Amino acid sequence: MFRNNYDNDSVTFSPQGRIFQVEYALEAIKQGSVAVGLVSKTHAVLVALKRNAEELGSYQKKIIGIDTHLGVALAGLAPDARVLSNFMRQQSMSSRLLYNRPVPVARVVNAIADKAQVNTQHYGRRPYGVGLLVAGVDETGPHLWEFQPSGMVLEYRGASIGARSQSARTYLERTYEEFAESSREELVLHGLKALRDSLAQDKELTIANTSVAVVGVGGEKFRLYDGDEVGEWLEKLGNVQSSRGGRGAEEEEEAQAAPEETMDTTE
Amino acid sequence: MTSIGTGYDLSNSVFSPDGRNFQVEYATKAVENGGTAIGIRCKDGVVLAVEKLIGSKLLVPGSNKRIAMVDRHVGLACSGLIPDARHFTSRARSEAASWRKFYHTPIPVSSLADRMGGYAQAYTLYSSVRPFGVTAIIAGMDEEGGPGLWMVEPSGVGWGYFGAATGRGRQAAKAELEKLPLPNITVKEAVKHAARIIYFAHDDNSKDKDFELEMTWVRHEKLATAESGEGIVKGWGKHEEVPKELVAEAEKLAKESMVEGGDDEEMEVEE
Amino acid sequence: MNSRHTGNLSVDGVHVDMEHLKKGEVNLGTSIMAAIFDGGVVLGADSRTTTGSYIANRVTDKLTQVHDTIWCCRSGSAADTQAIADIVHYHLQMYNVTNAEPPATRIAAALFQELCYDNKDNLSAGIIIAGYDKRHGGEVYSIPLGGSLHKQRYAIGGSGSTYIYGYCDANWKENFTEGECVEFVKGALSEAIKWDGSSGGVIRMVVLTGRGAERKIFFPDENYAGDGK
Amino acid sequence: MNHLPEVWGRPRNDVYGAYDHSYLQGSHPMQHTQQPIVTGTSVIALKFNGGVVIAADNLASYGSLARFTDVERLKQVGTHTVVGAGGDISDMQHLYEKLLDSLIIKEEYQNDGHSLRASHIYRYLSRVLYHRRCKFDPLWNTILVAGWDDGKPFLASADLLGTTFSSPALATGFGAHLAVPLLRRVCPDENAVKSLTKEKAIETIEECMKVLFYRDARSLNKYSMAVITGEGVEQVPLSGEGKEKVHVEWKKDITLENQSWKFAEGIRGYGAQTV
Repeated sequence: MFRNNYDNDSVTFSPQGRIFQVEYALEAIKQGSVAVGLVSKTHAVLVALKRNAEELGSYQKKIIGIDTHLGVALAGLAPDARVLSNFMRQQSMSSRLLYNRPVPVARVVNAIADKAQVNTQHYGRRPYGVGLLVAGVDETGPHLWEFQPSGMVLEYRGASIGARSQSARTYLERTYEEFAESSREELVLHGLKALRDSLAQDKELTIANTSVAVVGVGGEKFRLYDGDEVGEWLEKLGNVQSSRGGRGAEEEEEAQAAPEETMDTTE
Repeated sequence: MTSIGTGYDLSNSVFSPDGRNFQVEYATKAVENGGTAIGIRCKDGVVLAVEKLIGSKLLVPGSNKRIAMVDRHVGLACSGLIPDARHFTSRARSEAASWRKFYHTPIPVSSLADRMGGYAQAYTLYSSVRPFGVTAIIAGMDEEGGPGLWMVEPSGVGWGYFGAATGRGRQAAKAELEKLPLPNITVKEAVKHAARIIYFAHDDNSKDKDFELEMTWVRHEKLATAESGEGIVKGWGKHEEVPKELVAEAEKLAKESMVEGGDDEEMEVEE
Repeated sequence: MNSRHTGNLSVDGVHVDMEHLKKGEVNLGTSIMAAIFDGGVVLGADSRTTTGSYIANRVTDKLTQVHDTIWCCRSGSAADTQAIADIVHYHLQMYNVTNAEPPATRIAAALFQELCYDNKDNLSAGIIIAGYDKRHGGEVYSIPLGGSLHKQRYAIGGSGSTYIYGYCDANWKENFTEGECVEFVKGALSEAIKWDGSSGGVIRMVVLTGRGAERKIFFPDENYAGDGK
Repeated sequence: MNHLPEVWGRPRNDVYGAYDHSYLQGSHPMQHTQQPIVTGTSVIALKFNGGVVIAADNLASYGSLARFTDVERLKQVGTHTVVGAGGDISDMQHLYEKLLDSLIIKEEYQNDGHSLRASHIYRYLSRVLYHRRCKFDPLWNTILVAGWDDGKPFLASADLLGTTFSSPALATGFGAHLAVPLLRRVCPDENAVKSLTKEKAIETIEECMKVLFYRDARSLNKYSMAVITGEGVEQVPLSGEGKEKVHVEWKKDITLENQSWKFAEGIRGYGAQTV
């Protein structure tokens, strides 16, 4: 990528009407490991791949609980995600305190979207460098939203963010019609398969690097599964072959898809 | 754009030697890449319609709304950077709410458009901010003025319209809008025209992409069901989504007119 | 009513009650009213201002213009109500120029209410707002002490009004003509003046219609007769 | 005469001593609303099988003066709820026209299928009332919130102190003394709600309004009533969850009927009377 005159800050439009600083912030998401989210009629699921910086270090947190009906998976700058998730927790608590109502998923997502937009319009600020998948359940059912540093938020039936997430997305696009009617377990397995498809050649899903979170209608609380708790799902996954053969081609695909993606905020 | 990169386009609030503010012009470019949005002012209300481009089949159909309610009697459709549109909408809501709080009455559409023009303009004045990458169409209906349709651009300029169009397909849409006998049609007729125009503009500019048609209207509550008479209807309107059946019917007619191929003037709207 | 900071003991031990002094200064016993008719609205008031039992002004004008055809009758503290009317007058002028249309009567009423309600702890103001605009015709609003707002077809206020509740209820009719309405207001106010020691003097009126604002005046020594010109 | 403007219009320093500015400093206690001025009296409400009925008269009193006789003290908030307020009318208007109206408009912005139901509005109002009493600037009202919520009738009260209370039969003001015993006769507890019909509930409320008119000197014989009923559940596409349909039936300008006064003819009072 070449340096140009219009990419110093987020208050300068390029002659084409683009804001490069914001687009670069979107690139920061791809520095993070992959996270996948998907919804059925009854559940919302997040799965994510955890990285550890060194052999003896702990694995980084990829999924953060916000409230009993709501949680997020992140890709990109984890400290930015912490700021945003703390803000979401505040929104959530204030909704419970003031209205005795769990905050509707779309509204808490819109709240962080508005917060993020401000950082793209004022000099001296930087856009957030993290993408989020927000999964939650409210009176209108299970929901999955994607949040971007541009302040863009979109509701999906299935979505993936982070490094090599295009491969996961390919899986989701191929199978999304099955999601709605899936059972809780089927939905988790769809998520794990999508996640597995995005792994690098030498990697595999283990109980150490896989996080799963589930929330369901009818009062099933948001629950994060780590370590041994994901073992059973991974075993079931083991019986199913990876849906794609060669992996080299995928990376190329992603490289090509990138510039397209940056245009997402414009519509 | 003739003279880019002469050094006068790197910061907001800076004039070039020939008196242009390039950053504002570039913000307008962002709008021109956005999905088409139109507004039609009728004798008994106003219709808003947007071409919501669908970037992925994974998106939840019907979700991710693009036309916002600003107050009970005002709707706002934007083209351009969507996050900026959310910010702009939220400001419009604050303006409408503060008016209500102060005057105990809903804000007249023209006053709202005026204030929003002022807000957009403030973002062209300082090097510490950038202009809004958004053109907003504000539609409403008030007691004094009846149906009102305004379009506010990134520069802060705002005009009243009978038919307004912005976004990628604005040229095609404008050409179609000019053929309508505005404002002497009813919103029910306008819904069909709006659908057709959005389909036409889409076909003209972003044929390869999927889109959803989103439509709302503002009508007077009491006259909403009654046949509207000859003159312009006045009174506080209500902004709401166009009923699904009407949208479906309008889309069906729009698709048929596309198949007929361009010769859409033939399309008759019976009401 | 307002018991804040009442009574300060000064150094030499003399009790100075500023609040009480203020009360004596402002007490504005009065009779005010407004009533709508077909095509407009009439405002009326007596002309007596008292300080205790002394009549400080016997020809007071209690009818105050806040916009072309939006007026108000003030009761309570003269200082408070004048200040409020001045502020509302300012806002209505601003409204007129920034929105390129004259304000409706209810906008004036809303502004009065905002001020009276938000500052209720520090104000003693009972205000009747009456106005005419083409769209809504004549309208009358009443804002009593706490700062609530009541749209009415006729409103009465001030200390003298308590004596004429019965008179007004019995004599008011829907669809008054302008002349009938003036007679109604005059009849009511002359009763109030008769029974209330804090009301008296002439009866002033303002009639607001599509023609604009017109004043009328009736004199006690003429038994409030005549056409008021 | 002193030429300094600051002493104009106040007692002479040589007689009364220097002006004591201490009250202008911020350390003294602040006092806000001392009392309600224009007031409304009771609000009464009763749950029944399938809904709630709530009523309040149309009077705003100024002391003992019946100042305004056309005041609506019930307000529909959103689709599921009716709120009734007694106490200061200006505070009621603030609550209704500033706070609740803007609350509902903000809710309408989203257009996302969510709506504030009775319990949500009740929580909001009780928080507002408690917040204001903590500022020592209370909103001088007692309110009842009636509605349909989560498949059940909802009824609860909150007052100017932020006290909250719930019961199948509730009344504020004078009604708390006069109406509650009558309401409890037909609906002593939550279990009794199931066997109470809408017609019987309305009839009981009407009877209470009559007793209140007989015995509350700040009441009026003209009142409003709202009946909120649950009308089953509507399926929401996609989520599989149900959305409640609620109907609110309004009766305004009701005049008290079937009053009993004739017996007065037979009453003879003090003194040696022959007729």
